Amino acid sequence: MKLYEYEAKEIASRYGIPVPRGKLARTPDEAYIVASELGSTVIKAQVLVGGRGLAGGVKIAQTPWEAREAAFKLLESSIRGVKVNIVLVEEKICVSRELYLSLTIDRAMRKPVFLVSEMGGVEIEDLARKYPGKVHRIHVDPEVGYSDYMSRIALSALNLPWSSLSELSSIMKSMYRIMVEYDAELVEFNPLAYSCEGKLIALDAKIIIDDNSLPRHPDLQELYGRELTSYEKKARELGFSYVELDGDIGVISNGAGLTMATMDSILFYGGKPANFLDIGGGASRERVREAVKLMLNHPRTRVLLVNIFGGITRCDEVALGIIEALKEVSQVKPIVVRMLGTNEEEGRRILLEQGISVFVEMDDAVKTAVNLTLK
Amino acid sequence: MKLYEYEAKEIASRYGIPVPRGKLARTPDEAYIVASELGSTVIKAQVLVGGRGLAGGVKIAQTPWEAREAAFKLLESSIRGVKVNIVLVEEKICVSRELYLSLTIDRAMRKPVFLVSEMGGVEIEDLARKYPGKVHRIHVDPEVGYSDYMSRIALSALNLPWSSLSELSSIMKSMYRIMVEYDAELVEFNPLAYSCEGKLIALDAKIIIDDNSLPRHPDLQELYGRELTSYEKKARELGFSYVELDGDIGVISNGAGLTMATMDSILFYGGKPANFLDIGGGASRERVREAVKLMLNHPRTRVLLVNIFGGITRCDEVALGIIEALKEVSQVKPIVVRMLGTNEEEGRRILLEQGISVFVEMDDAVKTAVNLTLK
Amino acid sequence: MGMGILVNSNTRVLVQGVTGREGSFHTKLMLDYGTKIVAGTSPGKRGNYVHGVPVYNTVREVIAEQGSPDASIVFVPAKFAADAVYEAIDGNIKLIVVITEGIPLHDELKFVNYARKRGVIIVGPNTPGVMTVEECKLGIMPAHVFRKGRVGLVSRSGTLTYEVARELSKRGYGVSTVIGLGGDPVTGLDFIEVAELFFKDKETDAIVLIGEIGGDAEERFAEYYSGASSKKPVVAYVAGKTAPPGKKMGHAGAIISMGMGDYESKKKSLEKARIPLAETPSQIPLLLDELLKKQ
Amino acid sequence: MGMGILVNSNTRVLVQGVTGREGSFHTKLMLDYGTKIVAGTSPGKRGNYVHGVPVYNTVREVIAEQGSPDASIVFVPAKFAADAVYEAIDGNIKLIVVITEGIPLHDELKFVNYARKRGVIIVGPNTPGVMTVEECKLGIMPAHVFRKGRVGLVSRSGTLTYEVARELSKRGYGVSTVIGLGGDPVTGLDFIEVAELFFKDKETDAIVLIGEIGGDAEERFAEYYSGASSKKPVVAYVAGKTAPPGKKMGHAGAIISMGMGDYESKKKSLEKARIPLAETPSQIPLLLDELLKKQ
Repeated sequence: MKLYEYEAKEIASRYGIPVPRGKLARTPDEAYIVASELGSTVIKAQVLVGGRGLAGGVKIAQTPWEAREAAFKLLESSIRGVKVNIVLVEEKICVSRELYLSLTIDRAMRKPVFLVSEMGGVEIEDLARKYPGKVHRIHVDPEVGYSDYMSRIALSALNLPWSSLSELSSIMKSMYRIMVEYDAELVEFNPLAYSCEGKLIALDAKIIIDDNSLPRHPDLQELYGRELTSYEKKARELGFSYVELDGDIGVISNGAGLTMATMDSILFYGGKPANFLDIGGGASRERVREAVKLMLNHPRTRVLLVNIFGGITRCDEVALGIIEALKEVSQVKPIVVRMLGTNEEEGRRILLEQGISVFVEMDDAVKTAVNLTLK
Repeated sequence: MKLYEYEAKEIASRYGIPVPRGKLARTPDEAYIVASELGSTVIKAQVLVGGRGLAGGVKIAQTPWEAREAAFKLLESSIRGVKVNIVLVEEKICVSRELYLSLTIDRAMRKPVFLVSEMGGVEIEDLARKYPGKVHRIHVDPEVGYSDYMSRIALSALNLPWSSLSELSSIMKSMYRIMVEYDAELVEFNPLAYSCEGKLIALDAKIIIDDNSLPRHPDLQELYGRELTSYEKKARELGFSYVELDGDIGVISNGAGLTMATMDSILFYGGKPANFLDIGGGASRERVREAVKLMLNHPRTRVLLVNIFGGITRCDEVALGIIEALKEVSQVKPIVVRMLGTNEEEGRRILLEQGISVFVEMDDAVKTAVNLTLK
Repeated sequence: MGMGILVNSNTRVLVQGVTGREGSFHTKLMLDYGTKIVAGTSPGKRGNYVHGVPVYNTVREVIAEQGSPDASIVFVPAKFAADAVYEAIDGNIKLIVVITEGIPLHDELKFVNYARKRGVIIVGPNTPGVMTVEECKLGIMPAHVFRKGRVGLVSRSGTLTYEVARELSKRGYGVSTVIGLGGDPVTGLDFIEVAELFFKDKETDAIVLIGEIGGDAEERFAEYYSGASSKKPVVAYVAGKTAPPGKKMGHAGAIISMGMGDYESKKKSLEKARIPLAETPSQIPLLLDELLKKQ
Repeated sequence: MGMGILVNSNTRVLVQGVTGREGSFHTKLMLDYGTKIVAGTSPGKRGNYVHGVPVYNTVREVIAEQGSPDASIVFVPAKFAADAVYEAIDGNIKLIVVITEGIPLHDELKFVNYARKRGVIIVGPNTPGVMTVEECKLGIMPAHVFRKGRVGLVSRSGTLTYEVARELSKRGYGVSTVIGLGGDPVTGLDFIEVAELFFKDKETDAIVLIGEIGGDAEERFAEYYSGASSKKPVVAYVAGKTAPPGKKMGHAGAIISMGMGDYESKKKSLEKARIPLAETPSQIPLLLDELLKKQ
């Protein structure tokens, strides 16, 4: 789960990491008031989508009036389809150099890793692609944690003077503490400014929390799902993994891999999936019913494809769920079912009784669903 | 550095470990007041020496008057030579079983280890000697820390009901936190009571802090050395390792091993060392001077033996220190010097000029010193 | 006897969390498959039996009374799973299969590192497990879709693996050992390590690798494969071609991987290593046909 | 060339804390002895030279510009020593000699465990170091008292070791390699591990073990020695016979060791293992005479 910039900065600040002075504003007038106290300001749209800068979500203001004007424009706008409801009004920092500093997880090494580059302000993916030699990695053993020598390596990589060492060391130490205490999978400052006064200050901040750890962070768990569409929210409430796509074949499957493979096969045979919906392992008939209802009611769904490989999941439960859903939904859309595995005979019988035939082969089911949309 | 029982219990209590209600008393009247609030009480002399129970340092009182009486007696007494200045007055707990639970360092495994026994109330050394099978060890990897399964093993070893698991687990978790956060080398509850009401409660508590870590615990460092004799205190202030013994040959040497070997040789040749004084590595002339003055002024010293193997320590500095000390000390006691290693020629020359001859062989020096005391 | 990798018919197995719903259910299925389950643990349940398997409170008790198990399978809920893994590692069990889903990332990081340093192999977390066909099943996969044969199957996915196993069976291919690496961003084993085991295994002729988007495990494998001196034929399938960038598809994570992790990156890497890439599960046996014919 | 244990004339050495008083002084002495010191580190001092040794800010810089050192010696003050050790371990240096005295126990516990799990050997902390006579000195011992010879010397003490080396020299014995385990309660190596190295070393005929009261390292060695199949003669000396119980004699610690740790316990254990125990340092060569004559 991604946090808003202002939330990430609040946390950073609480851990002693310098951030620009600033406040949130929900109206242009609030922005005016905040800016009156700060002088030159930067007005930043608070949205959870990436690429905000390029999309015009950051504006500079010399006066409170300009800040009001900037906030007005931002609060009327949308960034990549997301309405801007809040802006962050911050003092404008005089920046000497823009640096990159993050702490994330290296899957290959199975360790947290500091990524450090003297070329900040660019997205790390672009940076790594274009200037791989400019991105330095400093791995942290999760059993040992942060050790001060890491900041000395980072200092060299950032080309900072030795007088900045204690500042940098304290920032990196805090980043590691934030990662561990918040169960973060990313703590990123991009850019980290080396200011005209020679101080380090986090101009932007991004924190992503590991979803699996949310149960032990009740305060964060409450925030969960706020960036989702209404369908995504509903699916989430029902406990499904769900992602909106732009095709017309609704997909219900079990297991992330099989669900993606189903989507990929749809594409392979010339169709377009409307969504990713993984009912997970061992879904009950009620959960299947809700998944089927959700998808049948979705305006984009023209055909529904159910592809179940029963391991823990029982085919008879799935069949009963489908039947119940069909009774409760008024809209008539074709439904293609492929089921295999635990209790498949019973499942097939239940569906056949209601006139629904069941495919054995995934390819046959996918082709049938695609053909229905091409009609 | 060992903490007082009441200090250890304060810490334990702050970490959520149950201890009996109680308060300190410095006078019999204070003991009376505390006991008036508690009913039946236990009055415990607060001293840092071991074996307090056997030495009569713990008394039971049914009434405040009895508590006053017990406190009076204890506050007049000495335990193993140490005057009792404070007593701890605690509610008397109804005990069903006395258990042993500690967390210490296993040098061989290089890991913290929980020692667990259902036979509490006995010193662990005796317990381990007499009933080795009754002491269970649960090692903790210092990189991983405490994990809950350890409390399940301990529960079995202590023969406690499963209903005590969460209490025990919380105690053990806190013990580990105390060890790490206080840099302790021992956290011991002996006995840990299983009360008549079926609760776990620490009747006695012992915490020993690692001396090397004191610089990062300024509050604890202040307490350091309070159990020392005045000579020990003085030596400590000068930065020497120093221990009082009961012989008559003062020993000054460098390195703990060589200092002990010097003492042992004195014994081997029929003498008795008065002390252990290790000036450490690279001692300056000032430090040597203070060490020599300290020992010459000590009433028990009849002969002073200086045994230096110069590595980092320079023999000329040692010689100058000895000469300076002799000028400042009025008492005339024989001094036997053996010096070897870095700048030994210069050192020998300096001492010879003042009429002090220098031995080359340790055995010769020791024998000479012993013979001087036998005269 | 003694075929396949990691487990065989002699492997003595402990089930941690044996009395739970999942633990008990799959203990039955594993026993039915012939897996040698010697004990289970469940705090406070000592003295009980689950499908004839004796239950103990702690791993230490199991070792004292049944001897050291060779492997453990963990069904303990996410909140308590790390503790169970530490108990197994500290009990010197050298292979631990962690079925549990939803374990916090930093818990996984810590115990995976701890295990690796102590020479303990962790399969998972969030894995269907490992099975050497007709010898030992240490997992939750539906056994009947796996025919015995000479293809090593290694996968980041669960149900998709069963689908692939079935496609293989249909076309006459069988499986020597199947290993689910686990769906979480951090896992005990990776493709390279498992492939190395398969390369050495006399019962395995070829490998089917089932990847998915997210992370760079497939890219790293491709690079390793290009440089490997002694190797066997590999066919790959990667799920997630249609997944939109930036979204998390279930567990298929979005953790930064420096420009790697999307389908195109994986495809390019695998092609560069001359590893045939199937577009649907059903294509996998066809690619195997071609590849093995060539040899 | 290539004689002795742990180090030899080819060992490429890094000095951490090279610009400090002790670090710089002993760099000179080690260079004089012939030790191959390739670099030193000292934060912010890059570009300087200490007795001709180039100084770098970090171990990473050293590796990049001088290649990986084989060993490191740490002179960094106690407060920063753990950090230096982690820097060396994470830099893949396989032998680290920690001279520093006064490092907090729990810091030592953590880095010693970390090192052991990663296959890194730590000598110390609080050690005079290790020296293979006339080949490589990685420590602060006064070299001139050590004659080259065939006795392996292993000790928990500093100056006492020099005393013993001198007694050996006087009676015609020389030393192959001398190792100070370190005076702290927790050290990277113990008597058993060092003895095993000496047992395998072709340049060593006998071992002199110098112990002291506190802990149970001597007892454990005695037990190991009784059961060891291939071994060499050992003579022991244990300091602290006159130390009163319960008091800490310098670093000779008072940490609980379950009834072990005093002189009598060590004496009994060594005698049981038929290891001759000298009463003074000067007796050691005499006991060696007897022991080697018997053979």
